[in-house]
Formats: sequence, C-alpha cells, structure tokens
Amino acid sequence: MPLLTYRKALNDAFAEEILRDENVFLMGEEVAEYNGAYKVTEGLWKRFGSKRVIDAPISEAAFVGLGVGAALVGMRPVIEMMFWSFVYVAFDQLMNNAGCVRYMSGGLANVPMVIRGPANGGTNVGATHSHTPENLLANLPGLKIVCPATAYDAKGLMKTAIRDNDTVCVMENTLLYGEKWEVPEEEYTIPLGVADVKREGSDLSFIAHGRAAITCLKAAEILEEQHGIRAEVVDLRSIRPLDEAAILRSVAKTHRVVVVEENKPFCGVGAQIASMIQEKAFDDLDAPVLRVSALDAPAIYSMPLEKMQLPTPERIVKKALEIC
Amino acid sequence: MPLLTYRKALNDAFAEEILRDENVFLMGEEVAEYNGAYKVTEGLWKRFGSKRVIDAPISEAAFVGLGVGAALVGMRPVIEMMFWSFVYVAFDQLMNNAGCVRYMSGGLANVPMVIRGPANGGTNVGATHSHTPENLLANLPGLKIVCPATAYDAKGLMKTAIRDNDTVCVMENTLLYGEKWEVPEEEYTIPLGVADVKREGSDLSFIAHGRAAITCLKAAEILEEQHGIRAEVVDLRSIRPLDEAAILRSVAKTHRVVVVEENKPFCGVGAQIASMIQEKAFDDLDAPVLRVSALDAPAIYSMPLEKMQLPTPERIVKKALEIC
Amino acid sequence: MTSSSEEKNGAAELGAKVNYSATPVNQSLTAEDKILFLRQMYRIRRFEQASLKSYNQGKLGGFLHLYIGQESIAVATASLMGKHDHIITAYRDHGHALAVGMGMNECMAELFGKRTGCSKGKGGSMHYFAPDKNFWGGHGIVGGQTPMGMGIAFAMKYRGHKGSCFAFLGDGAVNQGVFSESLNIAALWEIPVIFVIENNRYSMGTSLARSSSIKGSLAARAEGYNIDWELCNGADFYQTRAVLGAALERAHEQNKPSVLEVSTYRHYGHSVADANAKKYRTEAEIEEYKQFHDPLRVWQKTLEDEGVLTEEMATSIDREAKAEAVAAVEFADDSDFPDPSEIFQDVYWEVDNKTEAASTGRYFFGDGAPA
Amino acid sequence: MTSSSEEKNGAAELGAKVNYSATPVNQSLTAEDKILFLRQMYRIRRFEQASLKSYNQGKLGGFLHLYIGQESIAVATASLMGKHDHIITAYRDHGHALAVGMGMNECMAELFGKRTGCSKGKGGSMHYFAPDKNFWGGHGIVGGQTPMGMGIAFAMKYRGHKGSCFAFLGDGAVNQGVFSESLNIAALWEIPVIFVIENNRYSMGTSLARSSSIKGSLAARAEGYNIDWELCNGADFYQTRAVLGAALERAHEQNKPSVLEVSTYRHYGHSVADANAKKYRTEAEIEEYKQFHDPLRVWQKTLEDEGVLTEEMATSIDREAKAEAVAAVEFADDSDFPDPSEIFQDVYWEVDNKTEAASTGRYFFGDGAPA
Ligand SMILES: Cc1ncc(C[n+]2csc(CCOP(=O)(O)OP(=O)(O)O)c2C)c(N)n1
Ligand SMILES: Cc1ncc(C[n+]2csc(CCOP(=O)(O)OP(=O)(O)O)c2C)c(N)n1
Ligand SMILES: [Mg+2]
Ligand SMILES: [Mg+2]
Repeated sequence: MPLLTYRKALNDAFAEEILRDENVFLMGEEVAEYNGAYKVTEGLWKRFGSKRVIDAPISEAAFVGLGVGAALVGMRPVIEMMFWSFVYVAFDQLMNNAGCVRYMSGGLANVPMVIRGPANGGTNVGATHSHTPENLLANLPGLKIVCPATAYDAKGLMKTAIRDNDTVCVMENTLLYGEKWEVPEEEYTIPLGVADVKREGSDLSFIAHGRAAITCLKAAEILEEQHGIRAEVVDLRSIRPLDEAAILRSVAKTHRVVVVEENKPFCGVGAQIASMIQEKAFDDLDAPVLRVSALDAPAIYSMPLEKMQLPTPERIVKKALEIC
Repeated sequence: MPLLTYRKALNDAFAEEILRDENVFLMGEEVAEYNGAYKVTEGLWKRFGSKRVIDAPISEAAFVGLGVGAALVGMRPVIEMMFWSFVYVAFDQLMNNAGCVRYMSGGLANVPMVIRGPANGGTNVGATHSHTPENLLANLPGLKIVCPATAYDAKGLMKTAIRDNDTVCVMENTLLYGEKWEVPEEEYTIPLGVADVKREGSDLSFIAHGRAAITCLKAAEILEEQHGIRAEVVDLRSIRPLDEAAILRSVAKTHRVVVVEENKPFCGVGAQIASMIQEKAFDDLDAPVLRVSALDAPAIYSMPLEKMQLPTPERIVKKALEIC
Repeated sequence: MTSSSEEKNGAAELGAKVNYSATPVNQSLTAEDKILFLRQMYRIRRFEQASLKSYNQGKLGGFLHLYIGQESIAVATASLMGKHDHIITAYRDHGHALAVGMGMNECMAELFGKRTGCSKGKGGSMHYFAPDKNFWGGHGIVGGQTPMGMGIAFAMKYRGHKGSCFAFLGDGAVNQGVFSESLNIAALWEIPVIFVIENNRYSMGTSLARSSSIKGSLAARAEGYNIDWELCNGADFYQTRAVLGAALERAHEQNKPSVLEVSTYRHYGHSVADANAKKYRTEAEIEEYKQFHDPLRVWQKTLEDEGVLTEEMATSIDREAKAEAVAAVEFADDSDFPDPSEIFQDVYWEVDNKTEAASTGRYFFGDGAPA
Repeated sequence: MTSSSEEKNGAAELGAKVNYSATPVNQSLTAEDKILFLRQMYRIRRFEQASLKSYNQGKLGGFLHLYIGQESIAVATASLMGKHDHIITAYRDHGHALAVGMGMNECMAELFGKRTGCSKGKGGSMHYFAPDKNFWGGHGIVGGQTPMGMGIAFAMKYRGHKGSCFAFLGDGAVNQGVFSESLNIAALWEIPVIFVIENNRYSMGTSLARSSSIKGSLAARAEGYNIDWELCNGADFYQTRAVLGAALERAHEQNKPSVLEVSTYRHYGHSVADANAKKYRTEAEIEEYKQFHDPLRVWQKTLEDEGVLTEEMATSIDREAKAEAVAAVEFADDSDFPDPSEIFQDVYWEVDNKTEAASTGRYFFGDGAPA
C-alpha cells in the first residue's frame, strides 16, 4: 500500500467526494487560490474551479451559517475553519443552527454539513490558536465529532462525514498533516462510532483520540520495552457517536485504564470516558481510571514548555505505572 | 431574617456594589429603562442613572468585548446575557479575550468582569433558549463559573464575583428568580470555591449545582420519608474553583454518590465530578458514582416533556435506589 | 442604484405620490388575488388573537411574539414566491408561516406543544418549519437566521435555479455582527438573497434611536457594501409588494442581493410576557398606528375604494378566519402531547432513519437514552 | 462630516495637493521630533529583519507577521498619544509595540519564548502587551480586539479623562461581525475610539477585491453608522499624522469615534510561513511599493528635502537600529526559558497574588496542577 501523508489523504477524500456528488463544495479562508493555509486543499481549486472550491472572507459566522442554509436545501458543504480555534466567532451558528434545527423542526430538516480544520496545540501559536473544542461540541446532541489519528483514518472518516446526513465536525491536527501512513488505493470509508484498537495488549488500556492515540502508541512501546507491560491502545476515532462497547471490551480484558487526550482536563472528553467506565465496568476495574490531559492552563507559547503541556509518552508512562 | 426572592437578592447585590465601587456598572439588553427582561435589575436605572446602568443594542459580542476592554483598565463591568444561551454569539470574546488575555500577557493584564444571566431550561422556550454552558466555560482555565441555588447564595456569590479580579461567569436560573429564601440584612459575601452542605446525611451523597441542588433536597426528603435513606446534599455553588475537598469529605462519609446536574450529560460537569471521585476516592466507593443529567437531546418545547427532560426528584430517587 | 441615499431615505414618505398599484407586479392582480391577500391578513390576525387567548388561559407557555400589525409584509412576500423562492425568519414567525400556506391547525398545535404541531411540539412558537413550503423557520437567536437565508439563496444559484431567499429580521437584529458579515458575502458573491428588515421601531423596549446609529435609515447601511436597498411603508400593500417584487426580480435576473426596510408596527408588546408594552411606547403612538397605519385596515379600505370588496364580504372573510382559528384551538386541545420516548427522536437524521450509520457507536448518553 | 463620500473616497490620491506638514499637529514638530520618527521607523524595520533572521535560524516558531512597509502608521500614532490615550492591535503587533516605547530586548525575548519576554514567553509574537505604556496587545483572533479597544475608550470617557483608544485592524478584519457591532455602539454612545484600518490590500492571499464588497473604500462603511471617517496614504507621514491627529481631537473634544483607513503595504508575506507571498502579488507590484511608497524611504527623503537630515545622520540612525536589534537577539539568546512550574502561573490574578480568594477551592485540574 502506498504511504500517504495525512494531508494528502484528506485531499484525496475531498477530490473523490467532489467528483462523486455535485452537491459537495469546499469553502473557507484561503482554501482555493492559496491552496489552503496548511495546503490540505492543494490543487483542488485548479482542478475543480471556483464553483466547487471557494475562498471566503474572514467571516466565519456568516459562512458557517451559509453552509447550514445550503445544507438545509440538500447541498453538502465542507467548510474549513483555518483553525478550529476560530470557531468561537461562529459558535452560535454551529450550536444553535447546525446543532438544533433538526430537533426544533421536529425532524423536518437536517444539515448534512462538514466543518473541518486543525484543532491542536503544539505549534507555537499561543492560546488563541490552540483550542481543542471537541468536548464542547460533543456536549450537544445533534452534532457529531470525529478526530482522526492517521492518514488512513482521516481519509475514511472524512468520506463518511461528507456522506453523513447530519453535521459532522472533523478535527484534524497540523502536527500530523506531514506524517505518512499506508492508505489503500481503492476506495474505502470508515464508519463513525467504531473505535480502532491500534495496539493489542492485556495489562492496561489506553483510551485516546486524535494525536493522543499516536502518543499512546509510543508510550505503549516504552512500557513494553522497559517495563514488560503490554498496553492496549484504543483509538476512539469518533467522540460522538462513541464506541462505548469497544472501550468496555478493552477494560474487561485489562482491568486498568488510562484515558489520554490533548483536551483540557476539566469536563474534557477524558472526564466523560472515565465517568462512563467506572459506572459501567465498576467491578472490572482493579484501579481507578486515570487521566492524562493537556496541562491545565491556556496554551503557552514558549517552545519547550508547550511540548510539555501536551501529553508526552513519558507523562503517559508515568501515569500508567501508577496503576501497574 | 427577612425572606427575599432570588431576584431581589441579586438586585440588592448590584445596588450595594454600585454604591461601594464607582468602577462597577451594569450593562446589557433591556437592563436599564425596561428594568431587565426578568426584572432582576428593577429600579437600578432609575436610582443610579444611565452612567451606571446601561441599555445595550443586541450586539453581545461587542458589548462583552467592550466589557473586557473596560475591565483591562480597571473598570468592573457586570454584563448581562439576557439568557446565557445567547453567549454563543459572544463566545470568542469570552474564551479568547476574557479567558486568555491574562495568560498571554504573562500576567500583566487581568479582566475583573462579571458576566451573568439565567442559564436553564424548563421555561418553554425551546432549544435555542435553554442552554446550560457552565461545563463549556469551566473547561477553560482562566474563567470562573458560579451557579447559585438560593437567594442567599446568589447575593453572597454575586458580591464576591463583582469584587473578584478575574472574570466570573454567574449562571442564574429563571425558575428560581421568584423563589424566596432567608437573606440577612447585614452585608455578607460568600467565597467562590466553597461548597455548601445543604443537607447532612450518612447513606448517600448528592453532588449538585444550581437548581439541581434544590431538586436534590426534594429527592432527599422522599428518600428519607419513603425509604429511610439519609442523603447528604452537597451544593457546589461554584464549578471553578471547585471545592473538591468538600466532595471527598462527603464521599468518605457516605461511600455512595449520585451527581446531579441540569447540564447535558456528555462532558458535563457531572462527568468531571464522577471522574474525579473515582480517581481520588476509589477505595471509599461502595458503588459506582451515578449521574443524573438533563435527558440527552436539545431542549424540547412541549411542556410536559420539558419537565421530564430536567432532573426530577423522582428520577433522582430512582437513581439513588440503584445503589442503596 | 438610481436614486441617492438622501432621496431614498425620504422615499417612504414620498411613497404615496407613486402609484404602486400600477407597477407591473401589482397590475396583473385580479380581484380574487386582492381579496385573498385580505383573507390571509385576517387569518393571521385571528390566529394570533386566538393564540393570545389560549396563552392567557394557560394553555401554552414560554414566549409568544404576535405579528399583529405587520401582516402585510409576510402576505406580500408569500404572494410573490415561486418554486425556487424560499423564506426564513426570526421568532416572530406565525405570520410568515400562515402566509406561505401552513395550516392553522399544525401551527396552533405547535404552540400547545402537541405532537400534531408543525414541529411535533418540539420547537414551539419561535421555531415553526415547513420545508415543503420553502419555509425554513422560525429562529430564536436574533440575527442568526440571516446567513442561513443567504445559504439557501446560494444553493439556488449553485443549482442554476431562478430562485431566491427572503431573509427577515427586525430593526434590532441589524446590530448582530453576522448580519453585516452576510451583507458583505451576499454582495461579493452576488447571492440572490433579499434581506427584509421589518422595522417596527422597537427591539423589545428599545426604540430604534436607542439601538442604532444610522444615517437616515437602517437599510442605508447596505450602501457601504454596494448592495441595492429600498425603503417602503408596510401599511401600503401595493408599495410593499412592488418593492419586494423589484428585489425579487433583481435576485432572479441578476443574482443580486437587496436590503429592504419596511416600516411597520406591532400592535402588541414584544411578546405576550412583555409587561412594559405600554411603558416604552405612548398610548397615543399605539393608537395612531392602529387607527391609521394598520395594514389590514388600510388594505381593506383600498379594496373597498377600488370597488373590489364590500363590507359584507369583509365581514364574512373575518368570520371565516375567526372560525378557522377557533377550530385550530380545538384541534390543538384535542391533540396528544408527544410520548416521552420521542424526546430522543429528531436529533440525528441517521438515527431517525435507522441507517447503517446509526448502527455503530452510541449517540445518546445518560438516563433514558437509547443505546 | 464635511465632504461627501465620493470626494473622500478619492481623497487619498488628492492628498498630495494639501500641505499636511502645515497642519497644526505637524507644524509644531521640531527637527528632533522628525528625526525621532525616522529612528523609530528604522528600529522597527531592523527589529523585524533580525526577528526574521532568527526565525530562519530556527530560533523561534509559530507565526511571525512582519510590519515592514507599514511603520509610519504605528509611529505616527504613538507620537500623538497622551497619558489617557491607549492602543490595541492584532497579531501584526511588533511595530506598535516598539513605537509606544517597548524595548527591543523584551520584544525579541518574547519571540524566543524566554521568561524575559514582554509576556514572559507565554504569548509569543502575536501577543505583546505593555499596559504601563497603554499598549493592550497583540491579539490573535482577527477583529477580536476592536470591541476591547472600544471598551478602553469607554472607560476613559466614563472616568472623565480626555482620552481615547486607537484600535487597529486589517483590511480583511473589517469583515468580522464584531467590528460592525462595535461601529454601531461607538457611534450610538459617542465613545472616543479611533478605528484604524491598516489597508495593506491583502488578507493573507486574498486581495481586497476578493474579500470585500465596498463603495469606494472600506472606511466608507462608517457612513451607515453616522461615524466620521477619512482615508489617508500611509506612505505620507505628515498626512497620516494629520488625519490621525484630527481623529484624536474629535475623540478628546467631542468624545466621538472615527474610522480611518490608511493605505499601506507589507513588503513581506502575510507571515514568515506564507509560502505564497509572491504568488498572489506580482513582483512588479511589490517592487513598486518598495521603491515608491515605502514610508521609511519617503519620510527620509522628506527630511532630507527639508534639510533636517543628512545622509550621514540617516546612516548612523540605521547603524544604531541594527546594533540594537543584534543586541536584542543576543539578549534573547542568553535568556532562560520559563520554568515548567510557570505554566500554571498568570492564569488567575487571585491565585498569582495569593489572595484569600485563592485559598478556597481548586483552580487547576489534572497532572502537575497545584492543589
Ligand atoms: C442573540 C440574541 N440576543 C438577544 C435575544 C433576546 N431578544 C429576542 S427578540 C429581541 C428583540 C429583537 O428586536 P427586533 O430585531 O427589532 O425584532 P422584533 O421583535 O421587533 O420583531 C431580543 C433582544 C435573542 N433572542 N438573541
Ligand atoms: C477569526 C479569525 N479567522 C481567521 C484567522 C486567520 N488569519 C489570521 S490573519 C488573517 C488575515 C487578516 O488580514 P488583514 O485583516 O488584512 O490583516 P493583515 O494581516 O493584512 O495585517 C487570517 C485569515 C484568525 N486569526 N482569526
Ligand atoms: Mg423590532
Ligand atoms: Mg491586510
């Protein structure tokens, strides 16, 4: 299988879906002529033209709202937030319109829209540019949240998200855009709500999403090599819908859990997972469910400290050893 | 002690703080000449004039931002969201400016601002008007979140919030505005971060905030009368800072916990509390920490169903009996 | 644009001088058409009064924003809409709903929170929808509907339809940032959206002068975005219809947006819960509008003057409208509330439709949630 | 407002015809003042170039938005500010920072993420602050600083100070809704805020024509809010200073807001990471601006023509600026990174100041968090 970057895998997903369905269009700041701030949409404007790939002014609230309106009448907008951090200026459109309009219409309407872009820290851009709002959005029934950790997942999940008839928020990661993974040449999709066991293990379960899953894989290696502990890594892939069954299967096997996320700890995704596990697998647990999150401060700029602020393999290993 | 409504207690807090500190001003839609959509600011414009009590256009982002700017130079804005549900149009100003500016300035700046208003469902106004964003805001280190359950708490916490040198989000409740509690005539304040045990008990702990604490008191009565179970009710009062010690004290006493909130369940405040308790009091627990939240859908309009959607005493009792 | 900003800002008063009944869009109207418009205004008015009565009887709760006094605008709009023309508005949405053809029954039942309501009792007064009639709500967050309206119009153009979307907002709503953002995008991309500001002079208890700094009019702000704009007097049905019609033509023929500001007045308070309704407006002002600028009365008078309508006809139209409203209340009364299990329906399309996508992962959490 | 919209939209070109050096605000300038302005422009330019070099050496990361080509605007602004005049801008903030008197050392150290940085290495390039110099940042979210600037100006008026706030934004930022909302409030409440649009013709790779639908100019949108507005040519220091000065007077004397649009150009890409900097703009265009509209060059020439400055003086000013920048890089290099424990500092004022409020409840959660 060819090795593809996360970026290219996404790019291919867009191209394939644009070709497949004439209702699909991409919209966002600098996505067209500039090829995207992070080059995720490179070449697509040239190939598909201004009708399908559209540069927008810096008016996130209006163009997310435009997307909702277009989706109501059957279009399939794929809207880029140059950074998910910028979604707060468009938050109302996402929470009240994309998220609630189906309910408030008694099911008469639906909003088949994708909002996508990177949501991560670790790139020296400071607090305003390093938000990870997956927990905020997942709080609202009506929205779906996807956080792919690999190029393979990114492509398969993105294609599914675009075909989904509800609003899907896809959180990418600038630190992964340049990383390569095997991606099949033939078409494939990955369903939302199916976690991926990225590494099998018997002693301990890491539950993670997005780039944290990759960090867990590194931690699992260290644990195996240095401590003889075999950790399982469950990559959630989607936060809502959530594959609770996969989490509980892993817990039943290992009896020990560390939930890892780049999210901030307070009411983060890890809180939900930990609370769910202790409720549904109380008797399976040999130790409390522990959590590793971003250190609890706004994202710091300073380079070495910023690296420490996100979960590192070392911090994860240390946490794992507390219960192993 | 005189009985005062929650509404009047807040009103008194504003009047006292306006008199105490000339930097304090109230701002929001209809807070002045109209006396407030829910009459919380009744009479204050007449008494203190247009300099201190200011009607704003329907531009939440701009007047929250105005508040941040004014607070930077030492003013103490008290800004009303007519409903906290409307904060999503101003979310960026709260998250990135109020919440992050101190950090990004290396501590050179601070934002002594209060944002307040009702945040609750249960009043037949549908999904767009029934959001409870305490968990979303508490996720961000930099903001403080307070959810008073009684008139006494509302007044004491509001006065503290206004004097606090960081941004405090105070979530009131329209269903409580007309309820009465004893409120002393002499001045008092209540520190943030101190939970209040609203009822002592030995068999089970309810951990709750805002109106859910009142509902827990009703549930506790039923449990005592009908089942001989003595439930303790811990009212968190503030979500961030959080009185973890008080929670853990109660758990150590009762060994059984139900966390109750009007928040939506996924990544709600209850998730954070449950995850914390199982981590820090794993061996104290005789049963999993259970949760009661709003039923997991956008707020429904239909009157009888809306009542069911919020935690009811009956639902709480049922949940408690699962572990008692 | 043909006329200058100053001229236009004075246009609403000058309106009377132009014979709007002779504009192409109005000239072709038959007597039946004209009577139908009156009937629709009566239907809206009687529906609103019936809902107010039901509210006062405690049969419904929450907010109730009455459209009485503004009926001409929704009726004129609906009368112009073709297959690919859409409409979206804010929470004061009953008039638009009835004008596009929604039934009183499902509208009343929605207020009562019944499963027979247009939104199955889930949305309430502020959140009516009828996609089959190109009516996209009913939205509770001030200004939030404006970019959605633009998106619907965008889709019409994308698909090559001769279509548009009328996006309504209030005089207070123009100060929501997303509306300004939408003006820029609509103009930049030539999107056939028609923003209609229903200027009833107040946003809750705040007069226009206390909410907005303007140069002559709110619509004149469109000038800065190079968007065509017009003012008109909502009490003059012909004028309103002519101005709306011209904007629609601009949308259909040139894919161009418009901003229209229609002066109007709400006879009642902001909502039924508005205890101050008579404090921030003088009795005299309210009376003046009811007596001399009520679009229903004015239109009825116009038709009588034209000899199209007799007093008896008007009385019977009114009687029918009242009867229909009474029947709608009965229908709503007799309908059932939704079943508690329905709380978890209509959240996700994929779940409701039991698709493959719904079979993987958990969608709902906490008590009562289907696995 | 005196002149019509059309006249003003043409004013920037006509600018040359007015003798701005003779306006009161400029007439009183001494030779030293004028040379100081040149020195400040050189300092900004050399600082930016040194930071670029450091970036290319991998000493800093993230974004780096250079102000080269726009220096006159920040320098003219700072030269007008009194005790109660404040300033706030976006992420392209180094020029404003140096102009108001921040040292190159703490500015460079901030880029390097060092604890000696102006924000202790916590904010980075986009988030400089110096409250003691009335400089309120440095803000990363496009347009987000505009209402804050209004709030600062609001506070000056509230306190009865003769004060103001200059709130800067880019030509792309005008399309953020919160800016429009702020225009309305500033005008409605007569807040002495001066919105300065630094129109460098591009927002990232998007030209003004592709981002904004306008009537003549961006600033002309202020007309709809009944706000005074002016255009000016940023390459003409006297003109820029005169226009800014007039707005400041309007703020001080009448508590009135202004919208100013200063035409300018950035010689470099949007940020250092902008790989396309030479794709969306032609080489010829960039060269044209560098050659003929560079505010530093133009100002130097003006002073030489006035006989205030010799070539030698200019050379030594430049040499000093370069040396200062080199020293700043050394300073930044030699400084320490913050200690990991500092991650949890500067989040809450009450915690940092160990007040009673900090003694109750838990403020931080998860790993490493102080209890
Ligand atoms: C973002 C937001 N802010 C505030 C409100 C509360 N609110 C509802 S209607 C209204 C007044 C709107 O007035 P206007 O736009 O003139 O419309 P009208 O009610 O006159 O039809 C306000 C303040 C809201 N629903 N949404
Ligand atoms: C809300 C928001 N959207 C998008 C961005 C990304 N972004 C940063 S700067 C910029 C361009 C701004 O251009 P302009 O306002 O003209 O200022 P200039 O960079 O030219 O100084 C964009 C799109 C952001 N920081 N914030
Ligand atoms: Mg109005
Ligand atoms: Mg620019």
